[in-house]
Amino acid sequence: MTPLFTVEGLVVSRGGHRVLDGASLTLRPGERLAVVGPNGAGKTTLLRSLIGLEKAEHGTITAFGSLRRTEKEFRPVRARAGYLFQDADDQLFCPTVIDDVAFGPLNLGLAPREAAERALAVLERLHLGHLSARITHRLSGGEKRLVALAGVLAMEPEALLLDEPTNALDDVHYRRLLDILSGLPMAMIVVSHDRPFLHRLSTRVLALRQGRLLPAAFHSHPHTHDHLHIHVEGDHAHRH
Amino acid sequence: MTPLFTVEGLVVSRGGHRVLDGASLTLRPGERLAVVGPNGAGKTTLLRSLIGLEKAEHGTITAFGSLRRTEKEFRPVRARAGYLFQDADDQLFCPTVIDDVAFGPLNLGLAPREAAERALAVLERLHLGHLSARITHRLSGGEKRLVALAGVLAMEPEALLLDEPTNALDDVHYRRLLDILSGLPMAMIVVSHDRPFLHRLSTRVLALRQGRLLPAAFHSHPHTHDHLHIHVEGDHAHRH
Amino acid sequence: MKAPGFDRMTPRARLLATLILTLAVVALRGLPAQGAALAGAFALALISGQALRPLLHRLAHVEGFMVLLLVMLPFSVPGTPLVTLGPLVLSAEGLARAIGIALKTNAAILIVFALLGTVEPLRLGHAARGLGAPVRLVQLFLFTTRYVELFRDEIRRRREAMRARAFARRTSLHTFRAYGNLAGMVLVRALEKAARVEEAMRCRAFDGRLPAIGIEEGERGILAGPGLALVVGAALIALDRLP
Amino acid sequence: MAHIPDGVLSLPVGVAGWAGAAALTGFALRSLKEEAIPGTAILAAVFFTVSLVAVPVGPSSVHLLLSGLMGLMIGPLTAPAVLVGLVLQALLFGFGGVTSLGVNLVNIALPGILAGLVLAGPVARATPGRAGVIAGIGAGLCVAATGGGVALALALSSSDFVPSARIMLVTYLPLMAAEALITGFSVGFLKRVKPEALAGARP
Ligand SMILES: Nc1ncnc2c1ncn2[C@@H]1O[C@H](COP(=O)(O)OP(=O)(O)OP(=O)(O)O)[C@@H](O)[C@H]1O
Ligand SMILES: Nc1ncnc2c1ncn2[C@@H]1O[C@H](COP(=O)(O)OP(=O)(O)OP(=O)(O)O)[C@@H](O)[C@H]1O
Ligand SMILES: [Mg+2]
Ligand SMILES: [Mg+2]
Repeated sequence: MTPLFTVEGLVVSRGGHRVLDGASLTLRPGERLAVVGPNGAGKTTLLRSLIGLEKAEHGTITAFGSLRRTEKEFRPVRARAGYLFQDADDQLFCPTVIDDVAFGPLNLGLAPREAAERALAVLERLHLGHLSARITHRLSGGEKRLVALAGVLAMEPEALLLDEPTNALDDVHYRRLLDILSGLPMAMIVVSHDRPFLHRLSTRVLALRQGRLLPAAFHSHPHTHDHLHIHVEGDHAHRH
Repeated sequence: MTPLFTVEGLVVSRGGHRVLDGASLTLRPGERLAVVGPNGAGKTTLLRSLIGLEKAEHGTITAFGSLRRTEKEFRPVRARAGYLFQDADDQLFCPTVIDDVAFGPLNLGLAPREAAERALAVLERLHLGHLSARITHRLSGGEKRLVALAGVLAMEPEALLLDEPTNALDDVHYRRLLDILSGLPMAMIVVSHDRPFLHRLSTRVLALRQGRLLPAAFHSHPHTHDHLHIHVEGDHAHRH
Repeated sequence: MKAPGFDRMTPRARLLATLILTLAVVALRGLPAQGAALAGAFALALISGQALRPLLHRLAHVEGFMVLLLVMLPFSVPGTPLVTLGPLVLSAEGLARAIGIALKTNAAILIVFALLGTVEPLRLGHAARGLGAPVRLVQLFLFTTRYVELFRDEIRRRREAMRARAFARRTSLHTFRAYGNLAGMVLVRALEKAARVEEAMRCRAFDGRLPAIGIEEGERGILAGPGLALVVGAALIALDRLP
Repeated sequence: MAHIPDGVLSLPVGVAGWAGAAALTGFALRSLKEEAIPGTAILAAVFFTVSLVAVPVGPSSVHLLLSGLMGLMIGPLTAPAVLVGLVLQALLFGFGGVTSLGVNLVNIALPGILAGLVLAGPVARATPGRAGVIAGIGAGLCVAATGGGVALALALSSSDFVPSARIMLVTYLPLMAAEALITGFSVGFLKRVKPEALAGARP
C-alpha cells in the first residue's frame, strides 16, 4: 500500500528558530501514529507543515502520492487530510453548528441541501444530532471539540491529523471522543501529552526530539511508588 | 494571631446553581492552605469570593480584621491578598513585562519611578530580570505564569490566592515555581489538582464537596500499579 | 427569551413591521397622534410579554445631547409665552415640540423592543437577507454575532484581573493608559484569532467563496404582521393629518 | 453618545443619511473579499465589545466610539463594522434608532475612514510614542467631527434645533478627551506589539 504521507528531512523555522530540523515520517493507510514531545517541541508545527500551513525550508512532503510544495499543491491535501486544531474555538467560526459542519462539504461543491444532509448525518453518527441548531459559541468545551471533529469528518477525509484532541475535556466527553476515534477506519496522526489515551488509540509512536522524529514504544510495567491520597474527614475508609 | 481570612457559611450561586453552600474556612498567618475538589466544584468561585469578585448570598467574609460586604470594602482586600488567576493569559495586559509588573504598585499609589524600581526588584528576585523588556504577549506559557506571579508579588501582599498555579507548566517552570512559592513567607490558599505539588507546599488541606469545605489530610503509602512509559530508541535504559 | 405575543410572527415579518411602524411614528406632527402612538407602542410592549424592567431602565437613559435639545426647545422656539423667567421665555409651541419629540422617541424604542427584542441576532440576519440586504453584509453581521460574546467574556475576565490588582477606575492618565492597553491586548489576540480562523477555513477546502450560509426558507405569514402595521401606520398618519 | 434616536430628525435628513450610509457601506463591501469576512467580523466584534466599557470622565462616564482606531486598522471597512455595531446596539440595548441609523452611521464612520486615509501613513512611519500622539489627536478630531455631524443633522432637520445644535459640541468634550487618550495608548500598544495591525486596509 502506498503511504498517505511521506516526509523526509523536513526543516521548518518559527520566529527565527529551527523548530523542525530533519524530521521524517511515513503514514500508511490504517495506521494510527502517535507523536509525543515536550511543550514547544514542534508537534503543532509538524501537523501544520503536513497540510502546508507552515512553509518547509528543506525536505520533501509527499501526500496522497504527489510531491507537495506550493499553496496550490497543498489545497487538495487539506480536503483529504482533516486537521483538528489544538483550540476548537478557532475551528468553529459559523454561527450555528449545522452551518459549521456543512461548511466543508459546501466547499467541496455539494449543493446546500446535500451538504446539510451530510452534516446532519455526521452529527447523528457522533450522537450530536440534538446540537445541530445550537449556536456554536454557546457550546461547552467538550461539545465544541466534538462538533469540530464532526466538521472535519463531514469532508470524508482519508486521514486525520489531531492536535491534542483530549485537551480540556471532561470525563464524559473524553470517553465519547475515545470511542469515536477508536471506531474510525482512517489513518491518523495524533499529537498528545495524554499517554493512556495514546496507548489505547495508537499503533505506533514517534517522539519529537531536537526537531527530529525518533521511533519510540509504549512500555508498561508494574511499578511501586508512594501513592498520595487525600482523605476527607467523614468519608469511608478505603482499602489499598 | 488574628486570622487573615475568616469565612463562615458562605453561599454563592453561579448560573442559577448554588456552587458554594455553606463553606467556611480560616486562614492564619504563615499557613498554606490547600483546597482540592473535582472540576466544577467551585474552587475558583471560592477564591473569587474571597476578594469580592463574586457576590455572597449568605455568610460572612472577614478579611484582615474587618467584615467585607461591598465592592468598596473589598477594594483594600485586593491590595493585600494577591490573586493568581487560573489562566495567566487573562492577567497580563500591558505591552511589556516591566509595565505589567509595575501596574499593581501604580494602583497602590506609588510614583512611576518607584513602581518601576519595585517591579524590577521583584523580577530580579524571581530570576526573571532578563524578561523585563520583553513583550508580554510573546512569552511562553511558563514565563507568563511566572511574570503574572511577579505582578502579584510586586504589590507586597500579605496573603496569596493561587488558582491552579502549575497548570500547563513544563518541567523547568514547574520546578522554578515550586521553589519560589516554597521560599515565600506569606500565607497562601492554593487550589490545585496536583497532589505532589500540594503535598510539598501546603500545611493543611480542605476538600470542597457539595459546596462545603471539609477538613482533609494527605496520606501516603506505597502502591503498585502499571506505569506507562514511552521509551525512545537510542535513549539510555532507565531503572524502575 | 420568550415572547408569547409575537411568537407566531416570523423574524422577517417582524423586521418589516418594525420598519413600517417606526417610519409612521417618525412622520407624526401633532401631539394627539404622537400620544396615541406612544400608547399603542406601550400596548405592543405589553403584548410581547417581555419583562418591562430593562425597558423602563432603557427609557430612563437619555443621551447628553438629547437632554440639551429637549431642555432648550421650549425656550428657543418663539410663540405664546407660558412662563417668563427673566430673559427666558417658555413658549407653548416649544413645549409641545419637546413633548412631541419625547413621545415619538419613546414610541419608537418601544416598538423596536416589542417586535425585535426577542429575535436572536442570528435569525434577524437571515430576515434582513430575506428583505434584500447584501449577502456580504449579512454574513459579516452573522460572523460578528458569533464572536461578540467571546470577546465580552475576555474583556470581563481581564477587567477582573485588573481589579484584583487593586485597580480602581478614575479619571486619570493611569486609567486611560490601562484601558488603552486593555483594548490593544484584546485587539492583538483578536487579530491572531482571525489568522487562525482563516487557516481553519482553508483547511476545510475554502477557496475564497463563502457558501451562502443557511438561509432560512419557507417563511410563511409574511403578510399578516406587516399588513397590520401598514394599516395602523396609515391610521396614525390619517389621525395626524386630517383636520 | 452619537446615537440619535428615532423621532428627532426630519424625513429628508433621515433618507439622506440612509443614502450616504448605503454608499459608504456598499463601497467598502465591494473591496471586502469573502475570505476576509470572518477576520473583519472578529475585529468588528472587538470594537463593539470595547465600546461597551464605561470609561469614567469626571462624575459621569462615556462609551468610546473607536472610529479613529477602526479607520487606522480596517480602513473603509469601518462603515460595515459600525453598521453591525449600531444594529447590535439597537437590538441588545435599544440605543439609536431605525430611521436615524443612516445618519448615525455616516456621523460615526465617515470621520474614522477619513482619519484612517490621512493618518495611516504617518502612524506607520512614527515611533510607538509619536504614533500614539498622532492617532490620539486624530481620534479626538473624529469625535469632534461626529459631534459636528450630529449638530448639522439636527440643524438641517429643523431651524428650531439650531440654538441647541450650536452649543452641542460642548457635550462632546469629555468623550473627545477619553477617546483621544485611550486610542493613543492603544495605538502605542499595537505599534510595539503588532505594528502590522495598523495597516489601514484589511486585517
Ligand atoms: N506564531 C509563532 N511565532 C513564533 N514562534 C512560534 C510561534 N508559534 C510557535 N512558535 C515557536 O515554535 C516552537 C514550536 O511550537 P509548537 O506550537 O509547534 O510546539 P508544540 O510541540 O505544539 O507545543 P505544545 O505542546 O505547547 O502545543 C516553540 O518554540 C514556539 O515558541
Ligand atoms: N461564568 C459562569 N456562568 C455560569 N456558571 C458558571 C460560570 N463559571 C463557572 N460556572 C459554574 O460554577 C461552577 C463552579 O465553577 P468553578 O470555576 O468555581 O469550579 P472549579 O472548582 O474552579 O473548577 P475547575 O477545576 O474546572 O477550575 C461550575 O458548575 C460551573 O459550571
Ligand atoms: Mg501544540
Ligand atoms: Mg477553577
